[in-house]
Amino acid sequence: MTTFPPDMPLSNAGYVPPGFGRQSAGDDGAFVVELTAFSGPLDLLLSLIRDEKVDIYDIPIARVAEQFLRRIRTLGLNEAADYLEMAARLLRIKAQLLLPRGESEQWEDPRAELVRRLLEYQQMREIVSLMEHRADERRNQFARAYLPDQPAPPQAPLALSLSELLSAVDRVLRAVYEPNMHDVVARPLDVPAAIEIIRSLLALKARLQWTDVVRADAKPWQVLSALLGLLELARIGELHVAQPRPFANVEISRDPSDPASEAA
Amino acid sequence: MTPLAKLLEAALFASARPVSVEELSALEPEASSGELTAALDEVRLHYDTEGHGVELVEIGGGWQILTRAEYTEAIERAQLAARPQRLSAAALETLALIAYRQPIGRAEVEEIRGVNVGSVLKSLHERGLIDVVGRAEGLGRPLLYGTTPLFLEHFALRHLEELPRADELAIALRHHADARVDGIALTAEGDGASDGIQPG
Amino acid sequence: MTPLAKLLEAALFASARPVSVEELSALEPEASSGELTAALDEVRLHYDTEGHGVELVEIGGGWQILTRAEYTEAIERAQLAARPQRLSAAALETLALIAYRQPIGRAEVEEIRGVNVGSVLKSLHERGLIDVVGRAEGLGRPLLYGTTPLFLEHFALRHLEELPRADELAIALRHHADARVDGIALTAEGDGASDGIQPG
Repeated sequence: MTTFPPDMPLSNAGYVPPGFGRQSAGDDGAFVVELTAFSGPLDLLLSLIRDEKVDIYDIPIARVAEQFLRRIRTLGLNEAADYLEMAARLLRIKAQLLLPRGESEQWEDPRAELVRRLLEYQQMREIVSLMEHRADERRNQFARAYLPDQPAPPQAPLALSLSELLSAVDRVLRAVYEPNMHDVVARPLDVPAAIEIIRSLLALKARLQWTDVVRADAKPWQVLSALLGLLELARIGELHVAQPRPFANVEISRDPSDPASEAA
Repeated sequence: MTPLAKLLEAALFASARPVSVEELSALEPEASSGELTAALDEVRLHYDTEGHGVELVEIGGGWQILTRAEYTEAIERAQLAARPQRLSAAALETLALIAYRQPIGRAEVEEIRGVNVGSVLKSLHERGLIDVVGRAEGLGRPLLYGTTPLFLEHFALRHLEELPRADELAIALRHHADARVDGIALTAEGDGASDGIQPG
Repeated sequence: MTPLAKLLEAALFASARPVSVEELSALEPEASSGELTAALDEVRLHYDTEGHGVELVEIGGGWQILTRAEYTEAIERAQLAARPQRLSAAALETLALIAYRQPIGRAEVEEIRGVNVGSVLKSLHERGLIDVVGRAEGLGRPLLYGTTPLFLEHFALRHLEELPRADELAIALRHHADARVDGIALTAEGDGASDGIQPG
């Protein structure tokens, strides 16, 4: 159940459709308005949850995932990496919910992290509406616009010590010298490579964290490749994905049934 | 008005940005801080009671004279000044996170917003609403961002502490009736609060 | 003041240039030119008789509110005296890079710092701490920057070789342990991103 619908062009995950993120309706009218109605996948998801009138603490994932996929296709967002990543996440949760629970005491609801993220996102939206309100108030007042051309005043003495300069040198040079594996070339998903990376990491360590697999500054295509790779490996039973508590790092471990994990 | 109040008024008229109390006190080094506050009060009261088209407000870590909101439309219609463009939802969300979690790196913003924020950070930086305030430890020593005084100005805040604390949010929101969050349980309580965003 | 005089005051305050009577009439189409002139007179008189730091003057075919001349000197002095300026974290890191990597082009600085440094370079240049020292080979022959004699003077250095080598920095920094070295504190306040130099 973790496969994507065949018509979803995963290979273009880094591509953002033209018009996406535009601020005002252009010639294409309602379409653009619809697109910009959402500031990201969490926003779209929250709106779905509202429209479907479902309990945020008990999201019917199968239904919501299906709706989400349909909406991003209708909105032409199905090539935007951020939305695709959320789609993959929903499908992963759906798959996890289908797994047998085993002894229920240890069971962690796979939706927990998503709920946490939605609540956190919602809290941020509260702050945004508040800030928007204040910005609108301020926008309705003009500041003084005319400022006479003064001859450039002599500059105030500069407060800068040598140690401040040297610390700055230290900071920037460390940033330069530390290895930078940043890959700036946009490219389609590379799931086989991600699987290779995860396999070799798991050969080294019995347990991995999500952040071992995906660096904090990974490009969306890297995140997505790793995610799909993980899902595939979980599906064929090579590893086990779990989260100790909501919002914690995802833990990846060799499948308990895999004899290799006994040695670790 | 008293001579000190007149001097303050002149200085406030000469600036497009809020003027800090330090800068105002440099105008008249002899004046005590009590005298300064009294003179500011005098200007503010004069504007409020003598029927002026402008008012004195405390904002962005200083004081600023602004036109009264009721004249905005007429001024804009006469094309004598134009209101700035509103920030996009993406920009507002990013700013909200930076305001509450500063210093914060790009990765954390992206984690919470669920989208890439590279270009948003760039344009917020160009607009002077955020600045690089340091570097995180760790690989590549990623840049950390914080808000600027211009941010306070843009949102008519005197200081960052004026933003509601996370546990006050639901209450604060009720003051500004907003339809966006209806139908969904609010987040001020439950396990969300302890890790929730706090003003920085 | 009358409502029309208040509106005129707000409009004149918000306008970046002198405003003609015709333009002012667009503010209130109902008002006759006689009423407009009377309202302008009212503003002018109010400023002159109620003891204000500003005045209404006719200039370049229009009307404008200006700071009274007697205060301009004090205002300029105060802007200067307010506080010595500190470099923002952005300006400081850029200066550090230029000092250790000179001659260096803008593109290289931006690649390392990860943000646009145009305004920072401009303010460091205005400060006299850096200067253009040549042009690189290659497309567009970009400008190369280096530090100036004023830079050396500021740190009481005779020549650049007196700066510790990059690999000796840790030791050098220990000698300066008395100073604050956390990058974040350097920019906690000040003038924002638009300008690399800020009061501290």
